[in-house]
Amino acid sequence: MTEETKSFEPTIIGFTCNWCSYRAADMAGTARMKYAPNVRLIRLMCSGRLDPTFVFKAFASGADAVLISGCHPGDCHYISQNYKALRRFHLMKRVLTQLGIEPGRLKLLWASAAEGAIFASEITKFVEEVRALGPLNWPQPGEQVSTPIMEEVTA
Amino acid sequence: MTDTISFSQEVSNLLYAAEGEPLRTCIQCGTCSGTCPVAGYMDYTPRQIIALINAGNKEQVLESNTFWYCASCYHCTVRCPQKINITELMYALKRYSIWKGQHKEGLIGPTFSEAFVKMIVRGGRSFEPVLAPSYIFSLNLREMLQEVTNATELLLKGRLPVLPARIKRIDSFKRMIGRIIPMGGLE
Amino acid sequence: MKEYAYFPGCSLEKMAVSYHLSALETTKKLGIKLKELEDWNCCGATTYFYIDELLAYTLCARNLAIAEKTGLDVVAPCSACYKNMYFTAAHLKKDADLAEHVNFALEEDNLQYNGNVNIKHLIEVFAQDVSAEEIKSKVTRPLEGIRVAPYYGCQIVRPQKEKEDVEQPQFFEGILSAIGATPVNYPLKMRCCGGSLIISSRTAALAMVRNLLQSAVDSQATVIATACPMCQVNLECYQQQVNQEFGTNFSFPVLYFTQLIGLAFGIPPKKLGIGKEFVSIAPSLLRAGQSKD
Amino acid sequence: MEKKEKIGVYVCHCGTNIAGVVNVGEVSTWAAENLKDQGVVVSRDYKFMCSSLGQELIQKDIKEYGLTRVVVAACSPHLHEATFRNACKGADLNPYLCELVSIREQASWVHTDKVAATEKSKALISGGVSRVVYNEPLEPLYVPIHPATLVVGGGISGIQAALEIADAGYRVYLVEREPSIGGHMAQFDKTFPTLDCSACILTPRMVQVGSHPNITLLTYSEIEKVEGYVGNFTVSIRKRARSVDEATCTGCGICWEKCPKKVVDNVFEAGMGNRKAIYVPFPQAVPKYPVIDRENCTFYIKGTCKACEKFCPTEAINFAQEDEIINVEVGNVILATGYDPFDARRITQYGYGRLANVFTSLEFERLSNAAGPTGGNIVLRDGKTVPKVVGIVHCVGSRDKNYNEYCSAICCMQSLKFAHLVHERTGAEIYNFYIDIRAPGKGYEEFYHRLLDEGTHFVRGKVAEISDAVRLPGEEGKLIIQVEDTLTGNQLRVPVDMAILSAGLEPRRDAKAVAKQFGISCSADGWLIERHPKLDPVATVTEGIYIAGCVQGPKDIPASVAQGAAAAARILGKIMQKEIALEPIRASIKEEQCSGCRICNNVCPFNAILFHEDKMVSEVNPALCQGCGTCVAACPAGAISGTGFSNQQILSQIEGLMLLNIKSHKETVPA
Repeated sequence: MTEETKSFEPTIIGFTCNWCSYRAADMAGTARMKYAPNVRLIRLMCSGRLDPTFVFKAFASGADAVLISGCHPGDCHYISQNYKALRRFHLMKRVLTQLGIEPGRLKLLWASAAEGAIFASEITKFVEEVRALGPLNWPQPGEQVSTPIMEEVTA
Repeated sequence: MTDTISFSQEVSNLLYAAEGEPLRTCIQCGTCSGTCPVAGYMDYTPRQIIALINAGNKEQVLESNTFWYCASCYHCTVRCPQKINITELMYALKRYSIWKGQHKEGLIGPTFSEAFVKMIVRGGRSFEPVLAPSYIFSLNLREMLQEVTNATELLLKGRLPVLPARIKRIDSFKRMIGRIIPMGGLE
Repeated sequence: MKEYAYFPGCSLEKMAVSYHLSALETTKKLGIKLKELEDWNCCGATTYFYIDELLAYTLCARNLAIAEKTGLDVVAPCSACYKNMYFTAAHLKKDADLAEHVNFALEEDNLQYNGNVNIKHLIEVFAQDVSAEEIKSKVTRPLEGIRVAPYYGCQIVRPQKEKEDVEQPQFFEGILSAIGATPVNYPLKMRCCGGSLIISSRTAALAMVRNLLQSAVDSQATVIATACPMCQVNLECYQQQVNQEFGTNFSFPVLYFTQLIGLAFGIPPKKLGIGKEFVSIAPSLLRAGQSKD
Repeated sequence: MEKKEKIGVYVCHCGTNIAGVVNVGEVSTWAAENLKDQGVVVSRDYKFMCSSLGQELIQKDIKEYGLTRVVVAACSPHLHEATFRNACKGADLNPYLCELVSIREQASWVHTDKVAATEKSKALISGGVSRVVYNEPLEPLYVPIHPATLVVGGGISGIQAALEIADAGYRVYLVEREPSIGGHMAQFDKTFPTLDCSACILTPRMVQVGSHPNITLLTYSEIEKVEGYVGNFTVSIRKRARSVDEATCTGCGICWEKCPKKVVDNVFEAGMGNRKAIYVPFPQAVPKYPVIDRENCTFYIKGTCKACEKFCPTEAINFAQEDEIINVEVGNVILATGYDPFDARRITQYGYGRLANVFTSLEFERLSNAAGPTGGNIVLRDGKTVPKVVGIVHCVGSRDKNYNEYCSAICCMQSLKFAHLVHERTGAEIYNFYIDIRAPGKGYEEFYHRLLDEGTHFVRGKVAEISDAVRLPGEEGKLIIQVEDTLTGNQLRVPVDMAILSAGLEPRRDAKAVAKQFGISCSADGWLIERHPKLDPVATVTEGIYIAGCVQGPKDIPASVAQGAAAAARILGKIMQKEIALEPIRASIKEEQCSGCRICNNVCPFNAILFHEDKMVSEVNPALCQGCGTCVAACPAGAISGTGFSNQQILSQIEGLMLLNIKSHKETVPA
């Protein structure tokens, strides 16, 4: 355990849409931009497809953090579905807080097909943030959920 | 590992908080030198200095007067198409050359800056008469006379202080500086 | 009543005392209070920034920390002080590591800087915080027919801060128009006066001063208006040396913009520090100021 | 227990692209050993999976092992998904039972740590295997392709595209915002490097467009709305009121001759000349009908005048004419909306707009044009003085991070053309201020040599500033160009009579809005993005939408023409196929689970979900559904499933990515 905390490598599940953010990842690849290897991506057609179940399933399966990524607001291939993802994102953050999971383990990243560099640097940043949070520890039964529930400022 | 870092990197490393693109991105367009009001007096124009740094010609750079002639007007910086912070680069070169004690002979800049820094450390504020000896003897006779004439007139017009200015909390001020630079290095 | 924390800077204590006087007088007329920062220290000038950045940031941060306690915006009349403090604040805001270093040193003086200070140049107070209408309303002796060369110099506008125009700003002209003067087209208004090169590289600096003076003459200006003590001293006090060096014959008045505003406001010249300059200002200027008595 | 799938895993080396970082052999062996329980019966690695040998390898295994699923770990699915799906199809395996895992763009190319990249590749493959189990065999949806094409933009690129398609016998709707087609090329006098007269080569094409039986030309018109998908777009076009009846107007020109209102022409003449309030932009305009500029027409401002109406011999003036909305059905679209010149005012130190004799490149084009305001006489702003010294400033607004970082590609050649014209017509001394001379086209370098031979001065240095601050003898009344001659290291003050700013090209101001309207994206610079920068330069990621000319990036006339023709050829190929296969990624609703809450009805942006009042259930119209899956995620009853991206597929993929499917790993994960 001590060894784990010393060189803790978080595992992160990332969801991308098919049109912008997955292509941003492709772009980062084509341009050989380097980023941390901790994120494993799942391609959806649209960030609007993101069922909150997926996020909870990822945490339940042992992921230390989840990244949600889609087209910039206004640029959605399906007109406006990324706004739905945005709304679900805020909801999920609250639920996670209530479950005693740091909301910093869920990140939303808008990346257009041209923003490979942003995609790469944001992933590296996120990995560092999660590394600082340490491995995800589900609160044990009876354990006090210390995070205040209603103090979160909604964006 | 014995990685030797390039002169370009060495200089870049001296730019602690300066923003801007690294020197290696310079496209040698000459906007900086075309803009510079002092370029005509420099051994090498700012563009040439960047080229020399990128080529690793350290001696040539440090022996030049270029960075001591920079007036800090930032005109090159706002125009650089590659967003290189050229003025800060000139600062870095001054710093580098003072630390290494390596600079062109007969320049007033290095001695003047040393005197200035010491003065602030002692009093917290600037006091012009203290500065004079640091440069007055490096001026040629005519320039020295000019300086004395000017000082006299300033004094007559009530524009030159007679007593050195000092801040009140000078002791804690000195200790504050001590936390950044060991005092021995300056005094 | 607007209130600012006022950082005069070393030059204004003696060398540019007329700037200091006129700044206080004119702002008072506009209902602005300049409250001098308690026990301020030198901003480090250009020199500190090239000797040791960290030390330079600490010097500026000490002033910022003192100002922060007042809860007021800081006003600096000197362009170099302004630039140093503005960018120190900007860097400290962005760079937490730097802020930690600096605050460690500030502890010795029982100070702490939390990044909540706005820094303005004195001319920005006149150009942005006060409307042209407010200035006009205080003018009792408009400087009609006085052609003024607005000399911006360097560090008010450079380096660039946001997206503002750094090549052809117009705010100085706006102030001059508000006091009834005629701002002339002064092509070199953004060029450097030589700054500290006047000490370290005399010939270069004198040539720069020569160009600025010549351009003002060519623009048929009566007076050059400056907003920086360094610029004023270089442009005014070294005219004799320029004349020796280049065989010219300059005798061109250089005033602080606050002195011109003061004249237009009808403040007695003496209270504005007029009389301390090497080159006496043209009687026409004084007359313009006093004519409507 | 359902029947166990037989899965084949194929790990591509991609030469050293993948194998250089990821230990492909190890990955392949690992998959064979550890994903056995998932159904992996064979796992191989191979140098180039996408090669025909690689594909045959997969096909052979499908036959020999009776594979029911295939996972290929290689490049991005956007590159080779179709290749491997087709390979499976060739071996009688439904193509949608093949899953592509990207270990190149997502592992080998972006990570340096070989161990970490190898481990990540394993996890990605594990995810792919877990997912593919739940893939369903799908059949593509075939939709007919409407044979008509919409071309947006009537510059040379759009003209070329329209003519190619129309000549092949298909209908083209050519929509142009200005009153005439022709674009920027119509404003030029000469074209580099051949010095062909621009109008001489362009106008015949314009006339052809105007008279082509297969081209419906809609000028002074803009796209209002775009609906539908490849093969079946419905486009609304706003045809702005010309105030002139096209059916009766003969284009005789009496109206603009008689119109008393002069207006500075900021569009075609770049502010250098005037037009009337009723006007055609230039004599060879196509169509020949004028428009009334209602903002400047005296009648529209004051209610009187009507001079044009009085003199019109055919009573074609119609002040009451209103905008018209025209709806057209098209199968494909070409966007050829071109560029805007960089606004030189933004570089204030170059003095444009402040110093009279600083000209922009477009102004100079009009100045040098024989049909322009000065009849082709190159003179100063006073309209008479011929310049003795001319400075041409390159890279204005280009190669500069303060404005545009990219090279605008045409300015060097444009500047050389200007220098030649000035030399030829005035004999003036000419200075070119450049950073690098970029002359990579056919005959371009030779043109540069010709200019050198003509005695034009070339000063290597980006101009610092242009001012009227004269200082030295000989500078009086001149503009001073301040620059470092970087080849000598000397700072120069070059006094000139005229300065020409060779402005770069920028995306159209509304390029972003246009891209959005057609469902495609812009690069960070604002140019529209092609599907592949090398291999698919005129298609976009949206099927049926093509781009041609400068809308994709700065380019010269030959390249714009080539792209117009290329886009046309792509579309003609599609039209010939008569129908197109669409990805069968669609949502469908299980009637028995639907509670009729209608939440899905509202989240669908395409109105693809219908509500049956009688049965109180919703139903997805597969022709309208685009497969985004938002309704699937939104359905509180879990009644909607998305083919290709089902809950089961994704949940299973998550487990796979976390290696929960592997026994040995499962035990180490804390409960």
